[in-house]
Amino acid sequence: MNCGVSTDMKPRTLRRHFRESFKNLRRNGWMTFASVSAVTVTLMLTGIFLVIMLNLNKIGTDIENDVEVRVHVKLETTEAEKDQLKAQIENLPEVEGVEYSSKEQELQNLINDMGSDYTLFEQSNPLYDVFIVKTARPQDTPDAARKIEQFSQTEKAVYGEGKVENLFSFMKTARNIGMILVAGLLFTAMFLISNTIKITIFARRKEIEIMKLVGATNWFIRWPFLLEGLWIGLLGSIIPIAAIAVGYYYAEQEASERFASHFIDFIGYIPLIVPVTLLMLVIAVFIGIWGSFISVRRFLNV
Amino acid sequence: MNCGVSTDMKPRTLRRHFRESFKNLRRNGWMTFASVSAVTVTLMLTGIFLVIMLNLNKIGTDIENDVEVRVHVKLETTEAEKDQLKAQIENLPEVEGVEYSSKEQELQNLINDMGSDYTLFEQSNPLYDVFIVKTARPQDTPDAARKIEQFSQTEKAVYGEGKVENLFSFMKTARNIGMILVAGLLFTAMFLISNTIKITIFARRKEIEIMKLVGATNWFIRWPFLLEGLWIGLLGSIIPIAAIAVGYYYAEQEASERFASHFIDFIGYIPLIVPVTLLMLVIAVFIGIWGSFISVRRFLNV
Amino acid sequence: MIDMQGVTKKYPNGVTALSGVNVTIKQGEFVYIVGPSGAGKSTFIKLIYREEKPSSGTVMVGGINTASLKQRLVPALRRKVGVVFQDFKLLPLLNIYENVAFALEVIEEDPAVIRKRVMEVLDLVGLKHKARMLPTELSGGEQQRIAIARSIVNNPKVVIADEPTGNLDPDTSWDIMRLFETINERGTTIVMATHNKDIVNTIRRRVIAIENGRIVRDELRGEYGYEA
Amino acid sequence: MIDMQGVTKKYPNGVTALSGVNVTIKQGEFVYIVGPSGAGKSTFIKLIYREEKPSSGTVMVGGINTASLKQRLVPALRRKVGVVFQDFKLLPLLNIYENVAFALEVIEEDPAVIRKRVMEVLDLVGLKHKARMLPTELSGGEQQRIAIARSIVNNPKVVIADEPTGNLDPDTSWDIMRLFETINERGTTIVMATHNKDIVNTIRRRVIAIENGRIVRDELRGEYGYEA
Ligand SMILES: Nc1ncnc2c1ncn2[C@@H]1O[C@H](COP(=O)(O)OP(=O)(O)OP(=O)(O)O)[C@@H](O)[C@H]1O
Ligand SMILES: Nc1ncnc2c1ncn2[C@@H]1O[C@H](COP(=O)(O)OP(=O)(O)OP(=O)(O)O)[C@@H](O)[C@H]1O
Ligand SMILES: [Mg+2]
Ligand SMILES: [Mg+2]
Repeated sequence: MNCGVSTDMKPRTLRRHFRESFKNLRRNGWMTFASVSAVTVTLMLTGIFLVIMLNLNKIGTDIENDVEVRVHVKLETTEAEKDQLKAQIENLPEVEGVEYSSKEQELQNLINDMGSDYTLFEQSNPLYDVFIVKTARPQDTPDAARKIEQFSQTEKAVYGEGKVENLFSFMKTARNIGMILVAGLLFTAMFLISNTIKITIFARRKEIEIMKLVGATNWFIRWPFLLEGLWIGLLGSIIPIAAIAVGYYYAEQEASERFASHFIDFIGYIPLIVPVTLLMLVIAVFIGIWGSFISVRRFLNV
Repeated sequence: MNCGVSTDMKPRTLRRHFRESFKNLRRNGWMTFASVSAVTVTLMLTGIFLVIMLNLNKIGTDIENDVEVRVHVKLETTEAEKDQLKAQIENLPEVEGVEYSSKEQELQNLINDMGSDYTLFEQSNPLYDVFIVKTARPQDTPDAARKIEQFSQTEKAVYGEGKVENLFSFMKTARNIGMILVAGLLFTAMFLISNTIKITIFARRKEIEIMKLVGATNWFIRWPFLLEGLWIGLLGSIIPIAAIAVGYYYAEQEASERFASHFIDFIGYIPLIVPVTLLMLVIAVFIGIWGSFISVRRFLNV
Repeated sequence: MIDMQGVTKKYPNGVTALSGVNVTIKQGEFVYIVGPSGAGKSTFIKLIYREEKPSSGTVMVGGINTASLKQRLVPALRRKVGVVFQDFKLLPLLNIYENVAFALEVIEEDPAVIRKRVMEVLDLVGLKHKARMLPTELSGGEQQRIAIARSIVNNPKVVIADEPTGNLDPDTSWDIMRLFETINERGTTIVMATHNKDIVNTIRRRVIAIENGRIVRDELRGEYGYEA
Repeated sequence: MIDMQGVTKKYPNGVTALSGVNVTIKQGEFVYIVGPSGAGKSTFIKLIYREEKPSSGTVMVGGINTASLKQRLVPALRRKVGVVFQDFKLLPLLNIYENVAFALEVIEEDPAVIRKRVMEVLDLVGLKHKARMLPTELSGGEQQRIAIARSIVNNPKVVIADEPTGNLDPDTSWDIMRLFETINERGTTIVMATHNKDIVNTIRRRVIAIENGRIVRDELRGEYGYEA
């Protein structure tokens, strides 16, 4: 008697495993439905949550990017000196862009913002000419302001000291919390999907035992289960992926109309949907297969 | 042969069902663990999400409550006329409170907010005396402003027209989305818990069949299963309830220290934890029992 | 006690397991059901405790028409009929004691009575010492004897046994038969499907032979009658 | 072919099912294992296809020591041993054809060969016409014959059968025995645990009697030997 079982699978055996995995989905009809719907519901939740978190993050970043340094130029500064100051500011490594706004423009903005009461000032404009400075990374704003303040023609470099630092620290905390939530949700989704698959396989442990007793190798038993996990993942991800693809299409359109005035701007359709869809697919398929794999393994040592 | 089975249960039988339900948790050790952990993970997610949503709602409400009408009083108004105007405003049904701020105070506030540039104005203060009016319901602010504008001593009633309406419409949308998300999450939690319980009972359908064949009534079979569902719900809710109770204790403390300057104020510990804990308990227990009930029913018609 | 008139049983897959069966079994009778594999013996037995309903005809058990019996009243019927299933149907997670006690728990018997009675019948089938073991820890014949113990523990009016000696050696089989005879002498009706020629030919009782779903022979004090 | 030396089997619950068993069964032999219920017959059989490992002693099957056999190589052993399990162990969701075919699929047999061979053995056990049914749609005896069909479908070197006629009427039992004899004549070793006195006493072969876990008799052309 010769030992050992060939480990290379014949192509017809792979075909058999595919056929068998489909048949098993049908044979276990009710269980298949229960697993698929667990995947569907879990992924739907994950997907919606991801879309919301990604957009909140985007909005947060937009708010951060609004931070700017307003450089009050000394009253007696000549045009040449202003050009020189501008060049100095532009040379700072943190700085990305500099714009000029004369004190007349400034007053006009103030009147627009605060109301016509301020037209009184038109006779004696108390404001300064300003350079509006943007840094490449919003977090560098305070540093840039401090440096600009050293320049001789600068009266003052204003950036909402205190408030801006608070905004950044708030955003940092919010991002950390968001990241923990996303990680927690992804973990939860994976746990719930693999847990469901585990229970269904647990219910079929007798089958696995019999197959082993009739001479099936571990891989022969595993293959159809792994493929089943794959199909369950794929089937379960159809509805959430479709729903989010359609839903976000309308949500983004609606948002760009409704919130345009609030500086709220959603992530574009394609840049959001492509990675979210891929992530959902990966979770569903990977956890489907992996959940099957580890669950079957528990019952293979007969 | 006399038909029918008594429908009143003897007390010792109820005791038997309790004993049996505990034994079954042990007998199905692995399955019990899988169900309990599904409940745990699901509730944890639900609880954290609920806490966050409730606090976001609270913060939104706080922001809405900051809305006020600033009533610019005509320059030539006498003290007596001012008192009369104040009385008129207070008489409006929407109005909750009125505060006076002289134009000197107003300028001081402006200087504090905008910087010392504005000290220039101290020589000729261009501002008005104002009444600051709060309405009972923030949404009534525009109405109140319109009414106040009719009064003879009112120069102007300013409330950030446009911006405030936008804020309210944004908050309304955000609340609706939040409510849909909470409803969706609660549905998901209930679905996942009952789905898990269903699968575990499906795996035990042979047992139910045998019990019926040996002469057990439907209720005799059901009782231990319902109690098992109850215990699974209770066991599964321990960790999430404890974690959220402890976690929120620290989160709220941290928040009240860190965000005090941002007008961000979390819901107090007890007012939040009591309803959230109760809701989680109700979900766990109710769905545990209900999930068992409907799943057992499927297999009772033998 | 048991009365079948014009009973036909067609399973959903189209197989006709019984056709035109007319049988009356009186209270206290001892009846063997014999016939080849797949003849319809188990189907006959399943009709009595209403695991299956007849496709046509009537099955009366103790005056109850099983086909029209309300779901709610089925347990009452089954408590009057002790069944030894061909595949035992023991609850896999309960130990031997609990499996047998279950048939008494469903009738809300006094716990003290349950303890006494269960140990009694476990002793009768010779497995008192295995009370705390699980069904999977028993041999085939031991499991079969537990199924027998459970079927008689609540002193049912009828005991129906499907192949109760299929996994037993001749000695143990005779023990079980003596047990059935004792119960029968106390007035319990016994219906037993069997392939055991020796038993049928030695303990001579009424024999109903089924072939291909039809009753082909029904003799008081009959013989097994199939000779190889 | 099969060689046991000083084999003792103690189950985790403390029951000693076999003790000090020494047996050699040569290729091509036909051996009955007899003994009372719970004697250790099934345990003896489970040791051969390594469902159980001996607690002490060695079990050699075809030159392989089953106890030290690597997990990975167990399937190879089981493919050389066809087993009729006492509780059949059919896959409940596969139909009859698929259940039997499974034993050929695991050895990656050609699909055309599988079809031919499966229908062949189903015909041998007289159930070709039930190929598309599920195990639950068969009678006890029919299920048993499917288990027998599966055990011989891949022409194993050894067929071990645990009570293969327990649910069969005498006629069908003789058919199955003739089938085993034919296979045996072609050189297949047959080990069969049984309670069927008639068969053992008629088809006279080597008889190994186990009582209480010990071999108490081992005779070529022996008799059943237990008389009630
Ligand atoms: N649940 C079922 N669904 C469909 N067909 C069935 C079912 N149960 C039994 N049959 C078929 O009905 C016929 C009679 O089966 P039954 O179990 O009554 O036979 P039996 O006389 O008990 O045989 P055995 O001695 O082998 O146990 C058989 O042909 C069988 O295949
Ligand atoms: N898995 C197990 N765990 C514990 N004890 C077991 C196990 N299987 C069998 N036994 C015990 O081992 C002894 C021998 O069992 P075995 O199944 O070998 O008997 P058998 O000779 O096949 O009996 P039968 O004729 O009733 O099938 C019995 O006492 C039984 O209770
Ligand atoms: Mg039968
Ligand atoms: Mg055995």
